Amino acid sequence: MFFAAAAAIIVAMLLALVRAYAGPTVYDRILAVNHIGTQTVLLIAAMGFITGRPDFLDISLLYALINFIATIAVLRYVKRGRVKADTES
Amino acid sequence: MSDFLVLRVIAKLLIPFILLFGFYVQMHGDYGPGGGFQAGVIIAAAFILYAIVFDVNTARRMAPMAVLVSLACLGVLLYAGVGVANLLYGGRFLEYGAFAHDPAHGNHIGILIIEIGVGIAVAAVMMIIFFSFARRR
Amino acid sequence: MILDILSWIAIAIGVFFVLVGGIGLIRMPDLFSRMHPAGILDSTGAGFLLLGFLLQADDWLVAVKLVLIFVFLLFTSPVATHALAHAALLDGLKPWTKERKKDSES
Amino acid sequence: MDKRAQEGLRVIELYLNIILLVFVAATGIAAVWLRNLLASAMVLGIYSLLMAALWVVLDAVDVAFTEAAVGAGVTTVLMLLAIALTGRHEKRRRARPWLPLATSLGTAGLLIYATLGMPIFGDANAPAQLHVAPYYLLQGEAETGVPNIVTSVLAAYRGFDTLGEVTVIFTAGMGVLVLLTGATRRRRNTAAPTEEDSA
Repeated sequence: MFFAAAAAIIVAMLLALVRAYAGPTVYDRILAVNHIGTQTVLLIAAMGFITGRPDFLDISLLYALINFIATIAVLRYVKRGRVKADTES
Repeated sequence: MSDFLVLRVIAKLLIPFILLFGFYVQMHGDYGPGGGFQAGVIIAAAFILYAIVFDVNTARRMAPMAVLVSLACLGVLLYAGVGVANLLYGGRFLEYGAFAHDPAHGNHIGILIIEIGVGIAVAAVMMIIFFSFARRR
Repeated sequence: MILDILSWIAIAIGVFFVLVGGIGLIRMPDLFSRMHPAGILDSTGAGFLLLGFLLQADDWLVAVKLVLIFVFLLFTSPVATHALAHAALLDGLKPWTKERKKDSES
Repeated sequence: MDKRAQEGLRVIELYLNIILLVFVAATGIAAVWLRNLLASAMVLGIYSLLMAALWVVLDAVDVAFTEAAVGAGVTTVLMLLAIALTGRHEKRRRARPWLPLATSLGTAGLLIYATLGMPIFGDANAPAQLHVAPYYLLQGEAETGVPNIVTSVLAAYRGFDTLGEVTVIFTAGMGVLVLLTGATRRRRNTAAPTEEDSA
């Protein structure tokens, strides 16, 4: 059952990766990064149960805390009014 | 970020937990994954989150550059000082077994102290790098 | 045995939500509509998956860590999505509507 | 866990490795491909998330922990700060980079050729597994009183190396401090005094 969870998480990660590469605006990419962060938390937790070593959960916990910082930092340092410029590149 | 009220409330709530987790990683490094380096980075990340969400200047006043530089030096010196202390106790440089009668016990003490030194140094250096980048804006 | 079945059901629901969230992230037309699958379904999927893992945990420390992960995700994920939407709206990104479909195709 | 379940686990880990490595490679190419540096920084954030997942699958928990702490949080912030200081778009080069391309492809080919001579992945008889690793695994906990082998190797057996590492980190921090604040001070002396720290 954990395998099914891991497989589904991998598929969701792939879809979010496509969105991160294609994403027309910066905000789409931030959304995709945040989504992949959550999926990674779940994947690592699932891997901990698959391999029978639940001390992996420390890493999940760390990600749940740290992933937030990257998202907020991007929001902080994106300069305003540049969305149009990003859609072109 | 003055117009992000929800963000500021949640950040205020999260920062203590990030710091606490950093200390957990620091002290739990000998039983689980983690150690001084990771703990230092996590503690620095808590300060960086504060600086991002609230104000770089307030964060800088909370952790002034002079204090950070002294802390970085203190961390490295703590590590090297353990080695010198081993010499004084009659061992070789960084041979922690000399700390106690039982070498395993002495090793454990030595590892704990140097991990704390690594944690202090890494946290201070990460904050130094962040603040000196943020200063130039 | 009951616990096993319950956890399987929870994991199955979680898998469903995670997959639908991923598909929605691709299929939705603009940022604000993409935020719904990425934010809401992500949180529910994570919640159900973690509930399923929680029912399989045999150590109380593991259970506490799982609950903590869920609590932190519950705090950070919606807040990040909210801040993202707020920043995008301040930046002048217009939400997608059927009328404006022609000129703001993304 | 019986033998068949263990075999199945190994196969699943192999597939997870392959999938995650493909993701990592795609992410690296995308980070180079994208002209928008902000997008590149975010793609590199994804890269580090994927690398951490890969380390977990490879059972290198401590490395995964470092990757999680450094890659996801601090590196992204520092990269964004650097982008905010310089510029958001990569400069377009006129010349075609044939020589660098040939050099890197040649090096990659040589490295791949060298991996053919390496022992099989996870081979118990590889030279790396025979020299001091068994000693650490067997004696580490008894000698240091620390159950986590990685910590005991890093802090006790290889304590001198770790001291060097900490010194390197310290030197890096001091270098950044001297370079960045020194430049600000010089500019402030020549130009009119402006409002300090308007970040």
